[in-house]
Amino acid sequence: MKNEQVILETRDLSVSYGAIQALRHVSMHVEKGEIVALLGANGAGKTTLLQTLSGLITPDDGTIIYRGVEMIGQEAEEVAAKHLIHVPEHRQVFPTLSVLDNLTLGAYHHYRKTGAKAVETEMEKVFSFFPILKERKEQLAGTLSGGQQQMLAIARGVMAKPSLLLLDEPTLGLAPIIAQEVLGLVADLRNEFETTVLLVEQNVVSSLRIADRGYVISHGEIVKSGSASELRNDKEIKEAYLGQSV
Amino acid sequence: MGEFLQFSVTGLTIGSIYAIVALGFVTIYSVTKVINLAQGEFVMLGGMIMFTFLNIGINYWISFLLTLILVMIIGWLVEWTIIRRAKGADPISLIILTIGIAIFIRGVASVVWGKGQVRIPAFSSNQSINIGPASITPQSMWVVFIMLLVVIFLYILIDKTIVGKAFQACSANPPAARLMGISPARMSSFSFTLSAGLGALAGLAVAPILFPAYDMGVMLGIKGFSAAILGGLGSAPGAVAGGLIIGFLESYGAGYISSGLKDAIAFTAILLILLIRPSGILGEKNVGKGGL
Amino acid sequence: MKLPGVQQTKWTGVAIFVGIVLIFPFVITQSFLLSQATFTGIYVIVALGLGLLMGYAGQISLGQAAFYGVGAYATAVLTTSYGLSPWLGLLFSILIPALLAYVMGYTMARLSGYYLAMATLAFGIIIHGVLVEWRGVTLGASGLYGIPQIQLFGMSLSQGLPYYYFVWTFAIVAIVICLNIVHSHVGRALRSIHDSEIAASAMGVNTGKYKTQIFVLSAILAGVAGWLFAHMSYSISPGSFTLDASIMFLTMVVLGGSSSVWGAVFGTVLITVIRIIVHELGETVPFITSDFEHVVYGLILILVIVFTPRGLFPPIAGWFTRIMKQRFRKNIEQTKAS
Amino acid sequence: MKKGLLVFLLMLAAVVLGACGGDSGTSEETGNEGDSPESAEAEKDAEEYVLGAIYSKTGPNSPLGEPEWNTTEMLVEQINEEGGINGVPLRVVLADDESSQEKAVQEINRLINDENVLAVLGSSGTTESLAMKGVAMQNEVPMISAAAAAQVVEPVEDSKWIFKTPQSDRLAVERIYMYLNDENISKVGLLTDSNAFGTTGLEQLENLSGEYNIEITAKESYNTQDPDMSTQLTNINSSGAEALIVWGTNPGPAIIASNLDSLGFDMPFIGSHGIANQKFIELAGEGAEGVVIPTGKALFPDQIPEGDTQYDVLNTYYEDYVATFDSEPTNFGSYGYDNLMLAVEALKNGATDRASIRDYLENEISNWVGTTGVFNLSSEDHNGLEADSLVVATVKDGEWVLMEDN
Amino acid sequence: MLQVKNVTKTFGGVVANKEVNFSVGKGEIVGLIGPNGAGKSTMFNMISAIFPPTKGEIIFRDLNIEKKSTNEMAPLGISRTFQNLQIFKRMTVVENVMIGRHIRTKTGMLKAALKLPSAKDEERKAYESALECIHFVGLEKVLDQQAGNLALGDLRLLELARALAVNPELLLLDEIAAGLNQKESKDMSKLIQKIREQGITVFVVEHDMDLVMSICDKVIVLDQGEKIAEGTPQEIQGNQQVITAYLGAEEMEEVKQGGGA
Repeated sequence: MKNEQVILETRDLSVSYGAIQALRHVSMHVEKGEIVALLGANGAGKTTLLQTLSGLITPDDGTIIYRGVEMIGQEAEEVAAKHLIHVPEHRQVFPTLSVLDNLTLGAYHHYRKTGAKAVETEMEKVFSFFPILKERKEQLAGTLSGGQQQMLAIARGVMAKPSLLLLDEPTLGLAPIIAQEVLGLVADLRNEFETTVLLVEQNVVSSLRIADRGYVISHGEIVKSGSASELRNDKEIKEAYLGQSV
Repeated sequence: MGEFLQFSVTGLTIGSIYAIVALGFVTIYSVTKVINLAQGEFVMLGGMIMFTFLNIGINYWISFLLTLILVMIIGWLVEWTIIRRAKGADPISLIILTIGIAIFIRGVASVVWGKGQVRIPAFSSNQSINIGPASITPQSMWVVFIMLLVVIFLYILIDKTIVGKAFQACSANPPAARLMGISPARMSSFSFTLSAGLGALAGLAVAPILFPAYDMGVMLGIKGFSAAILGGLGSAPGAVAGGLIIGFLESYGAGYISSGLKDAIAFTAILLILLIRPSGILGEKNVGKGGL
Repeated sequence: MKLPGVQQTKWTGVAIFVGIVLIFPFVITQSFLLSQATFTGIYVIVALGLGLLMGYAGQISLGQAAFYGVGAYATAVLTTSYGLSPWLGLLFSILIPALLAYVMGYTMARLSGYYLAMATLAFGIIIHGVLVEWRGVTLGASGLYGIPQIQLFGMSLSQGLPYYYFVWTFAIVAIVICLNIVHSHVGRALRSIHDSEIAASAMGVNTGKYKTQIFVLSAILAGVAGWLFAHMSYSISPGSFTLDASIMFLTMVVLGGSSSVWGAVFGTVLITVIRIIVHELGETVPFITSDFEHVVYGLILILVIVFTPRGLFPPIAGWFTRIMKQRFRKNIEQTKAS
Repeated sequence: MKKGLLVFLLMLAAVVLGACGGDSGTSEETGNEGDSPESAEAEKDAEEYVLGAIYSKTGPNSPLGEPEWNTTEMLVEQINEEGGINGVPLRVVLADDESSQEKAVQEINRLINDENVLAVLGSSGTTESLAMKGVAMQNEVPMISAAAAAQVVEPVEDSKWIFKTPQSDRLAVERIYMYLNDENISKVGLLTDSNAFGTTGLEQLENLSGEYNIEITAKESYNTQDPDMSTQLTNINSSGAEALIVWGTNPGPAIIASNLDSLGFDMPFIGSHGIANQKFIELAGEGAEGVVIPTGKALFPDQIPEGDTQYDVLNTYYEDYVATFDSEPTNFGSYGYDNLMLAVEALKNGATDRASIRDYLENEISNWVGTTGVFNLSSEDHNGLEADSLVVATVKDGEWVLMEDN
Repeated sequence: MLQVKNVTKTFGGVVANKEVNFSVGKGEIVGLIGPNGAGKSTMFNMISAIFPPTKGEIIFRDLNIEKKSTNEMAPLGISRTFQNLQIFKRMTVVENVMIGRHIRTKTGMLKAALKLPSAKDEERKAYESALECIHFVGLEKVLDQQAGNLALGDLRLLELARALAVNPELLLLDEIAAGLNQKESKDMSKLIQKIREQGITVFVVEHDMDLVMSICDKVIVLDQGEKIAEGTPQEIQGNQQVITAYLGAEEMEEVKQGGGA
């Protein structure tokens, strides 16, 4: 029973770049409908983990099971076609394309199968959810503000009908109010589309507010896991970010 | 005035030839960041293969089509067998690699077709048309027309279709494109196939004008490359502008200064433009890249 | 002076090479091979400069033949039309290419990658155009003729053995100079630019200055090679200094590998060997002609870039060293055992 | 030769050794594989005459070199079938210089020193011939070139060992100017290829214009690979030229012919002997009609009047060539013919070493009937032809025909 | 020793640093911290003249350096390490460090080409002082190895040795401890302190808070490109604004929740 609920599971995942061991034996899982936060200081290995999950990086060791299927060895484009969608860090919208084009590309693999019509309904859904994008759909993505670009990046992910959305630091570089807004949208997203989300954030408080559970990662290892409320009151988290008290 | 007009018509014809070849460079570069110096060889193959088909008695337009398809297959093969295996190499290596491909194709062509030039009939009549004091052959008009057609085709493909958008996505940010399920490898194949097709089309258009031979790709490749660079790599309008500029420079240079030095004049001008604008006239800007 | 951990010239290697160059004409008596070897020596000098430019300054030149040609024409014009001594001609064969390269390097400092390739290509075409069109001085495309031979110790250096030794003396001096540069702090600085330009400049390495210097050096070497070529030949023509020639030099460097001085030498010799093989085959197999040679060149470039992007020399040298070490070890073991 | 290759490979190994030598320190390995060189005793059969021939069988000059090469092969076979030269078999070592100076130099060194040839024939092009000239002079070997440019054998005092058979471009120019005088055309525009052929042609056109009262109203040039020459033609047309002289080889003149056609200028098109072949007509199509050129008689031996002294030589050669190779020999083939036959003539008459061959050629060749013309070599003239060895031809109905006014 | 005055840097429209002011005193160890994207690296790159600021001044020993080019920094006495390891991979350890000696070598290309005695002499001196730096960081065991083959910890030490070979007065360390394990990171702290004892001023950008808090005399905190705090490690750890920057705004959330209810 529980197994059916688990949409993604990793066991003993290890990754290194040359001399640098970025991940050490990471085992974690995400259940259907959850928002799971991945916390940790800079350089702890959070982004590496997401990139490994989406197939951009091949791990040295370990397994990734997504909806019951072993994912290691699959190319990033194959992974994306299986509705495991990674919204990368720094937004990475295509700056020279319009908002509409960016969104269309988000639906690239099913657009090619089912044509423009099928994407339209998806597009409507996204526009109703992110009205600002509808207003600016003809604008070049590169000219949007940071917050709007972030929304576009998330919306582009949503266009792919994700079963699991990997969000990498969606609030990075955003003013606090906008950051709150973006995270609020992520929560709404789950509620409305029942999208499962694995969220990488450095803003501990805000992310734990919308998350159900969380993992704390440090020096490439998972050092702590628990429900959002458990983690919120954990002293160690503060230490992980600000160092041991002097 | 009559002379000026004639020089302009000639410049337009030559420039359009260069522009089509340059568009082939741009098509590949904008997706893969590879400059394919064998582009001129695709042009040559277009002319020579057409000749072979005509020679064995196949109908003109069927030969035309078959040539296009065959050259596109060759382009696809080049990408699939060679370019793909050298991904991630630096520009210097890629330049040398594609020079190698060019030399190889040219060598094979000289073995297959020999060294002589061949004649290919024009698309339509040979009766030239007078525009005031100047005159132009129908085939030259075809060249200009095909150039325009290619520009429109590329515009529609790149700006109006999902594949074109995927092209742009791969160009701007390959890893992000992969996260959308777009395969940069497949796009690279596609761009080579397409640009081989463009090359072949250029070859077919110019074959009736300049008597193709195994080595015609050298000159066209160099001029096309220059046009693409001059326009700013990766910009289709730039390639057209670059091609036309070189065409006009050559024609006016030959007409008003010295026909012997026209290449030197054109290339000196290119050098000067590059010194003022190191990334070409419509050069790519680093859009969306904030810090280091 | 041994400095462990620092790349230094292995002089025994140089000595062995010099020895082989010295005895080569005694082993090989055919005039054809001797003239091939002489040309190889000339090309080695050009390839050395281009190798430094590519491997150490990280730049490309599609117009190296232009410097080679300018060197050859400088001396040819001055010695035939103005009766200058060839030795004075050498001065101009060095100065004019160097000056051109300095201006080029200085103005092109802003260009890189494909744009630089384009610029050097354009330079080569312009120079070729000038050689063809400046008929009053160069006599145009049909070439300049009647170039005098070099006098050394009262003796005319004619093609054959004397010129072979003459050319290779220059080639070996060039090799030694390049080895010295590469194994000095200048070479180290250049290598550092190649690995990380940003760190190099943070350590105070003036990357622009070194790039220009290497560019000038490569032009000087090409100019000297042009000088040697001109005075060996009775006549020179622009046809020897085309894009094809530039690409041939490029092939030599890529084939051998630009990451070491010996790579360029190796590549040049290897191209000569391939030529001789094709030539030999051509005499027995009818369909093999010089066209076939081009197919082979093309294939070589493709295969080398795809499979050993650093050229053939490093893997072969590595393999050779390993074998030698193993042998050496075995010998020791055998002596121990006995 | 095989051993030579081996040693070259060794040289390659030497580079490796040179670089790793310091590491391994075991240098004696080199000697291992290089067994002693075969003491190249290509035993000289005294009963054989050996000549060398270098022609540009490949490369840009191959349209010239190929018929020359073929002709040489064909003739050697014929001579040996007929019992050789005074009973001694003839061997010609053929070499391809690939239209490059460097190769030409390497090959002539091989022929002279390794093959020990009595004389060298070739090469096809001017620049290659000039490069070879240096070596031939140095080694004192007679050389008979097939290049057009006069400077191959001029000045004669610096060209003691060098002869050539093609009409110098000077003669071709004279022939054209004579024709223009006949036609009362005095103003011409020049359009020349920027390659060696076009440049030397241009020089002669300029030098001789005064002598024939020809005014050159425009001088333009083009590159062999250029796609369109309308600009140059426009300039020439507006310069007031009454005729256009084009000096080049295919494909340039063919492009010019069709450009001229489409521009609608009605200047007569006068070409060089460089387009004296069927290929030009094939490429230029309609545009070729009415083009006038000076040419050797080998272009159409059947049109030569039967009374011509060359009639028999030419027709026999032409027919043999067509029968053997199924293509036309063109004028270039005839140079190959004369080159070889002049050397054979010397050998036949007992001049069997380098110096005596040279002397024989310079002193004894007079009124010698070849395919190119009738030769009168002397110490003042190492070409020995007159302008009458050329005829004027024009294109009529897709064929080269002899112009009657000759 | 180093003064940063009203420095602003924008990329396109994005503001990376805004009106930042601070100074570093002689002989201090100063830390620059802040959450991801706060503009620390940008600031660092401006101080080492990788690119110039849009506005403002950077003064090193009474000298404006904001418009100088990168390679002029080392002769002035500023050297640095790189977060994303800018090692010369295809050179040996000792050769890497010798590059640090580059500015003290005067042999030109011509002298080098001819290998004059003075060039040889200089080469030996450079080698010896490179060895000193290698001993200082403790890499003598691997000095003849290709730098590309080293483990991460050694690479960080190598960067440090190379930077020290310049004989700097101001040493800029960009995340020198990133990717190091606890022990290595502790050792690095000790090493940095040892460097300071030689009279070298050290300015660090760091994420490893343990390291920053244990060695720094002064810490400067950037957030969203602006300086939000400056003080001793204790002051910083207690600073509410800093905690908010790192962990998120508690109060903001309450406001929002309150509003929603």
